[in-house]
Amino acid sequence: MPTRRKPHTTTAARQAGAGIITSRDLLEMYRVMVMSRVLDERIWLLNRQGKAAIVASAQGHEAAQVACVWATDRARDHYLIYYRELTTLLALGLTPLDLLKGFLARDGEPLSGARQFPTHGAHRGVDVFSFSNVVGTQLPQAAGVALADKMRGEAKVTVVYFGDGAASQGDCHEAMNFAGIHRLPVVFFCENNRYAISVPLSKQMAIEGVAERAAGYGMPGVTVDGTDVVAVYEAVRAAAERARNGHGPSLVEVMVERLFPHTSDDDHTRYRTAEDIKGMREKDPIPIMEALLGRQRLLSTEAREAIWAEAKRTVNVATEEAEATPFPSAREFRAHVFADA
Amino acid sequence: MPTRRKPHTTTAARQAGAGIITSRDLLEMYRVMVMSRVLDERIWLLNRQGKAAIVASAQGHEAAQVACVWATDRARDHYLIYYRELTTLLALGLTPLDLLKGFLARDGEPLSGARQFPTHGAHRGVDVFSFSNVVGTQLPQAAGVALADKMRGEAKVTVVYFGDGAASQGDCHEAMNFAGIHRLPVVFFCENNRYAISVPLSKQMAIEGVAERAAGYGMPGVTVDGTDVVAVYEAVRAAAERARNGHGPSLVEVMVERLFPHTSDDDHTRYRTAEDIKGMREKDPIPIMEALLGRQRLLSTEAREAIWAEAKRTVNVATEEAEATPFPSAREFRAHVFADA
Amino acid sequence: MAVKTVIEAVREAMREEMRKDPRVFVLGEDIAERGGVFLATDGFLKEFGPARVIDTPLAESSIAGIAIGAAVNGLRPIAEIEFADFVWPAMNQIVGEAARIRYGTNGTKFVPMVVRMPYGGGVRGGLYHSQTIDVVFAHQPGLVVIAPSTPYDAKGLLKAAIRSDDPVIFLEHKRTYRLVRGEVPDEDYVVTIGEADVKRKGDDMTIVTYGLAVHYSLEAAELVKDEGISVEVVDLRTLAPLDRTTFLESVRRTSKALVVHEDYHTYGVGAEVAATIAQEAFHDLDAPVTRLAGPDVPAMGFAPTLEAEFMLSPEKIATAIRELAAY
Amino acid sequence: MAVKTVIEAVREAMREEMRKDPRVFVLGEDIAERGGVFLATDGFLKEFGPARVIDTPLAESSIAGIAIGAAVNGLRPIAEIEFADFVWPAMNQIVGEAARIRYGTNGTKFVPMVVRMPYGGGVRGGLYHSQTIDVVFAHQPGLVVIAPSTPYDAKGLLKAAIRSDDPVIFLEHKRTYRLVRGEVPDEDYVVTIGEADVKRKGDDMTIVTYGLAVHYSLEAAELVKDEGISVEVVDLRTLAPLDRTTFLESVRRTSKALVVHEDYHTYGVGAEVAATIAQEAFHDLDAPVTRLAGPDVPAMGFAPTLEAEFMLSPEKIATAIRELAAY
Ligand SMILES: Cc1ncc(C[n+]2csc(CCOP(=O)(O)OP(=O)(O)O)c2C)c(N)n1
Ligand SMILES: Cc1ncc(C[n+]2csc(CCOP(=O)(O)OP(=O)(O)O)c2C)c(N)n1
Ligand SMILES: [Mg+2]
Ligand SMILES: [Mg+2]
Repeated sequence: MPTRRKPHTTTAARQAGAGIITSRDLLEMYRVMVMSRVLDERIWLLNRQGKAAIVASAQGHEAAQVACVWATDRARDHYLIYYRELTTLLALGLTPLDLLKGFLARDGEPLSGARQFPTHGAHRGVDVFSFSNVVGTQLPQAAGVALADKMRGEAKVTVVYFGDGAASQGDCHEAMNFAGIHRLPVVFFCENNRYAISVPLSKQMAIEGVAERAAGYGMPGVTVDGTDVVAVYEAVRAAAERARNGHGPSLVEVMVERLFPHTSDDDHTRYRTAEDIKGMREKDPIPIMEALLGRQRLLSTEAREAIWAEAKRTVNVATEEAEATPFPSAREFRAHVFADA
Repeated sequence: MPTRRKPHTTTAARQAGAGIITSRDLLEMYRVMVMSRVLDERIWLLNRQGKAAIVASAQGHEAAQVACVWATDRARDHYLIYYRELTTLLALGLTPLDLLKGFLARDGEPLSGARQFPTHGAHRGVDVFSFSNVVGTQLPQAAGVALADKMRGEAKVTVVYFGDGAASQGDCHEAMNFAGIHRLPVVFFCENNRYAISVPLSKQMAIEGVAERAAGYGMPGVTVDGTDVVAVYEAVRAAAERARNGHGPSLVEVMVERLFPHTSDDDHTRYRTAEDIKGMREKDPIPIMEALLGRQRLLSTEAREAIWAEAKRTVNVATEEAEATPFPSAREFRAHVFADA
Repeated sequence: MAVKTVIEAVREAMREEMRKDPRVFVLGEDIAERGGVFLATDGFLKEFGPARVIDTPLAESSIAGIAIGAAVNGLRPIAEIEFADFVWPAMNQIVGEAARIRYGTNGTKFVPMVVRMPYGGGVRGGLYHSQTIDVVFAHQPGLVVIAPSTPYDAKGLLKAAIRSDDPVIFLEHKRTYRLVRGEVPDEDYVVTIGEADVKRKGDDMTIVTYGLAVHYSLEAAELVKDEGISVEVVDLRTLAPLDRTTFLESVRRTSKALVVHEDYHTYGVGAEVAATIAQEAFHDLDAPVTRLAGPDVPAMGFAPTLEAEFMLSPEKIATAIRELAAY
Repeated sequence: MAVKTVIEAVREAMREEMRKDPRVFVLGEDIAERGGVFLATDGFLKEFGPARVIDTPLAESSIAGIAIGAAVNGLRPIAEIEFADFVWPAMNQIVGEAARIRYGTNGTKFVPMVVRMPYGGGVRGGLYHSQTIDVVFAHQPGLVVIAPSTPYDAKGLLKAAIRSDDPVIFLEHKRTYRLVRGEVPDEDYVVTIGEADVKRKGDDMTIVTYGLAVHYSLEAAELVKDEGISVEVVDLRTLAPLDRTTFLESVRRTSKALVVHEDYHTYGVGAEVAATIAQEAFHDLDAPVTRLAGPDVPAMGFAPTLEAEFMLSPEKIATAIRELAAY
C-alpha cells in the first residue's frame, strides 16, 4: 500500500471534475468553519475573562475536521474524538450553546453534565464519544467499537481522531495492529500539527510522519494537506468506503497547523521560533477555503460577510444564554457510579 | 533502509570468502549448541520427574542465540534477554551447574538466588539481565540502558531479545521509537518462532514479520534464517557495528522454530497441525550446523561424538551437584527489599 | 447437583451465558485453539466459532481497550488476562477508563464487560505468576471486584457479572481451580454481587477473608475446634462494593476480628476491613482487630522454601486464632 | 533562609543535585524547551544541555522503562509524569518492574530513579487532571512513596530521593505549588525519608494527614482553637515505608484520631493508618478512629460545584474535628 509522503493537494479543477463535493457542500463546510472560528475566539475571550477554565483551540484544524465529518455518515458512523475537535462537534450537529455550556461548565451541558472538561463525554444523539484526557486511550477502544459492528454485520465506520503526539503511545500500536489483523472498519484520522504541546515531530519520531507506519499494520496510509477540504474529503471518503465494504482499516494523516498555543495554559513562544509562528499563519485554513470558494465563484464578498455576521450573532446569543445558566447542582453528584445508582 | 522479507541464508562459500568467522569459532559455537541441547533435554527430564517446576525450551533457537553472542562483545555489551535463552546464557559463560540450580531452585543460584523462575535475574559478571516474566518490558529498559552508555560516551552495545509475541506490546513500539529518535546503540533481536504460545503469526500481525516495522522507526530491519549461524552472525555484527559507531539501532529478526511446546505446561498438539509439527523438524539447527561443519570438513564423526559425550558428562555431573544442593533458606527472605535491608 | 471444580464452574458460567446471549463473547491470549492456559474456554472455539472466541495478540492494554469499545457499542465482552501479574499494562484502560465512563458521560455510555484473571500464589509461580492484585481495582470507585472461593460462588457470581451493566474485575485464585470442589446446581442461578457470605458459624471470633484463604481459614477453624475455640468465617466474595454489614454484624456478636489475606499486609484489603470494624464496632470489640496477611516484600519467591514463607497456611492462621483467642 | 514556593523548592532540589552529580538527569514530556508544564525544570535545558534534559515522546510506559534502564546502568534519572492521572500506562514498569528488580535479582541490580508527578485536585482539573494515586504505589513493597506538603519538606525530601538507591515515587500536590510558601535554608540539607513530622502540637486529638490536606487541617485546627479544641497535626510526608511510630505516639497521648485525605475513602491510605491505630493503640483510644476522605465516586468533577463537593476544605475538617471532640 502506498504511503504518500508529500501532502497531496487537490486542485480546484480536479475537484470540480470529480464532482463529488457539491457547491452546496463546500459552502456548508465553510459555514461550519466560520462558526468554529468565531466560537473558538469567543472561548479564548471567556478564558481571558476568567470564565472558561481551559481552552484547547481547534484553530488551524477546521478544514480537516469538517471535511472528515462530511466524508462519513453522521447518522450511523462512530466518532471517537480527542480534545481538539470543536469543528468536528459543530459539524456533527452540536450547537454553539451546547459547547459554550461545556466551556463554562453549566447545567445541562449535553456531553457530561459539566462533569468533564469541555467537549468531553458522550452524546445521546449522534454517536460521538470523547471520553478521556489520557492521550491515546481512544485508539484501542475504537477497534473494539468497530469489532462490535463487524460481529453484528453492520456497515458502520468508526472514525478515531488523534494527534501526532498520541501516535507515540503503545496503545496506538496495539490498536492499529489489532485493526489490521481483523480488517476492522476503522479510519485512523491523525491530525498532525507537528507538536505534542512543545515537543516537535523530530523528538517524537525518526520518520517524517505517522502514515509511514501504516504499512507495518497491513493497511494503507496517506498524508494529505489538512487545509484542503477536498483533499481531506477524498482521502477519508476512500478510507470510509474501504472500511464499509469490509476491506479493513486505513490511516489518513492530515498535516495541519496549531495556530494557537496548546491550550490556554500554554505559551508557545517558549518553544516555537518567531519564524515558525509567523510561517504557520500561511496555513490558516479559513483564508485558504475562502480563496478556493472565490476561485470557484461560490462566495461573494456580501455572502461571506453575511456568514460571519450570522456566526457572530449566534455565538453572542449562545454566550448570553450559557452565562445565564447556573452551574450543575451538586445534588446528583453520586449518580452514575454504577448502573443502579 | 531495506527490509528483507525473505530470510537471507549465507552459503558456505560466501562465508569462507568473507572469512569473518574462523573455523575455531564455528566449532566453539557448535560446542555451545550441543551443550544447550543436552542440558535442555535434561531439564525436560527433570521436569517430567517432578523436580523442575517449569521449562521454557530453547530447542530450535540454539544457532541464532549462539551466533548473536558471538557477534557481540560479552566483555562489555549488555544483554537483556527473555525466558527462552538457555543457549545465550551458556554462550555468555554461565555453566550448566548455574543453570540447573535455577531449574531446581537451589541455593546459590547465581541470577536471583532462586527467587525467580529459572534463567531470570541478573549476573554479577557478564552484564546479562533477564528481569521480568511480563513480556515486552525489557524493550524500553534496553533503550534506557543504551541511553546511559550514550550519555557517558561508552561504545557499548545493548542487545535486547524478544519474541514475535512481544512485538505486539505497546512497550515494543515505544522502545523502538525512542531508540530511533535518539539513535541509541541498541540491537533489537527478535526470535520469531511464529507462535506466541498458541497464537500464530497470522493472528499477531497483518504483515509477514516484525522487521517490516523497522522503517517506521527510522532504523534498518533485516530478516535472517535463524538456523544459519553465519547469516545471524553477519546480521548482528553489522547491527552491532552500526550501534557502536553511533549510527543508531537496528532490528534483526531471526526466523526460528520452537521445536517443543511453549513450556512444560503446554501441549502444542492442541493448536499445531501434525504437518506443522513434523515440518519444523527440518529446521532443527543442530543437524543444519553439523552439515555445515561437515561440508567444511571441520567435524569428523569421532570429534562430533566426543563433543556430545563431553556435554553429557558435564551435564550429568552438574545434575548430581545441583540435586545435592539444598533449597535456599528462608532466612534471607526479607533481604533486598530496599537498599539498607 | 453435581460436584464440580472451580475451573469447571467458571467454564460453565461462560458457556451458558454465551448460549443464551449472542452479545456475550470472549477474547484474550490463547483462549481459542488452546482453550486458555487453564482451559477456562476449552471447547469454546468449536461451539461458538472464531467470531465470538478471539485470540488476541500479546497486548493487554488493547485487550482491555477493545473490550471497552465493544461493550460501549452493545456487546458483553469477557476478557481474559492470562495471569493477573500481566494486567499491569492494562491498568490505564481498566482503572483510568472503564471505571469512569459511566460517571464521566453522565450515564450516557456504560461498560458491561468482565475482565477475568487467575491470581494468587502457592503454585510455584515465582515473582510473576503469583501476584494478588485486588486492592488496586477495589480502591477505584466504578469497578466491581469479585473474588469467589467456591465453585458455587464462582459460577453464580460470574453469571451475575456477565449480566451486569458495570465493568467487573473477576479474580480467580488459581490454586483453587482444581483443588477446590463443591456442589453446583444444574439449573440456572446467580449469586448476588456485593453480598458477603458466612461460610462457617462460630461464637468466639470472626475471620474476615476471601479467595483461597477462605479454605485455609476453614481448615484452621477445624484445627482449633478441639481447643474450644469457635470461629466464624466470613467470605467477602465481592471486594467492591464492599459489604460491610455482614462482617460488622458478625463481629458485633463475636467481639473479636481477625482479617486474613494473601496479599501484602500494608495498604491491603484487610486495612479497610479492619478500619471499618474499628470505627463501626468500636464498643463491641474485646480485642484489637488483628490482621494476618502476606509479608511486605516485593513478591513471592520461586524456591519452595521462599514460597512457603510468603504464603498463608492453615497452620499460620491457627496460630493467629490462638493468639487472638488468648487476648 | 528565604521564603519559597513548593514549585521553587522542587526546582532547586533538582538543579542543585544536577550540579553536584553528573549522573542525575531529567526526562519527561515538555520538560526541555517548555521547562515543564508547571515549570519545574525551567532553565534546565539552558544550564544542563539536551543530553541531560530530555523531552520524550508522549509515551509514559517508556518514560518509566527508559528511566529504569538508565538507573540500572548507573545513572540517576528523574522522570516527570506530566500529571499523576497519566501515570496509569506506566504502572507496569513502575509497580511491576522497578519495585521488584532489587528483590528479584537478589540485590545485584537496583533502580535509583525518581518519578515525580503533580497530583491532586482543587485546580478545576476535572476527571483527568485531579487524581490522587498514592495508595497504588504505597501498597507495593519495594517502592518508596513521598508526598510532601511544604517547600522545606519538598526540597529536603526530593534531594534525599535523588540520592536514594531505591525507586522513589515523588508526589507533588499541584495546588500547593504556588499556594504554599515557606522558609527554605540556603545551604544543602536533606529530610530523612520515612519520618513523619508533627506540624502542630495539640492535646485533644491527632489528625494524621499529608499533602494539601496538611494545610487544610492546620487551618481547621485554628478554626476550632477558640472552641477549646486542641488539635495535633501529623504530616506523614512519606507514605511508604510508613512511619507508624510518630502517629502512634501522638494518638497514645491524645487518645483520639482523625485520619484525613483527599483520595477516595475506601481502601485509601487512611484505611492503613486507621487500622494500625486501632490495632496498636487499642487501649489508648477514647473514641473510634475516624476517617474523613474523598467520596467513593469515580473522579472529581469539572464544574466548580462538583469539584467543591469532592474536595476537602478546612470547614469540612473542622466539622469532623468537632464531631470527634464531642464523642
Ligand atoms: C497519557 C497522557 N500524557 C500526557 C498528557 C498531557 N498532554 C495533553 S495533550 C498533550 C500533547 C498531545 O499532542 P498531540 O497528540 O499531537 O495532539 P495536539 O494537542 O497537538 O492536537 C499532552 C502531552 C495527556 N493528556 N495524556
Ligand atoms: C504481558 C504478558 N502477557 C502474557 C504473558 C504469558 N505469556 C508468556 S510467554 C507468552 C508468549 C510469548 O511469545 P513470544 O514473544 O513469541 O516468545 P516465544 O515464547 O515464542 O519465544 C505469553 C503470552 C506474559 N508472560 N506476559
Ligand atoms: Mg500535535
Ligand atoms: Mg514466539
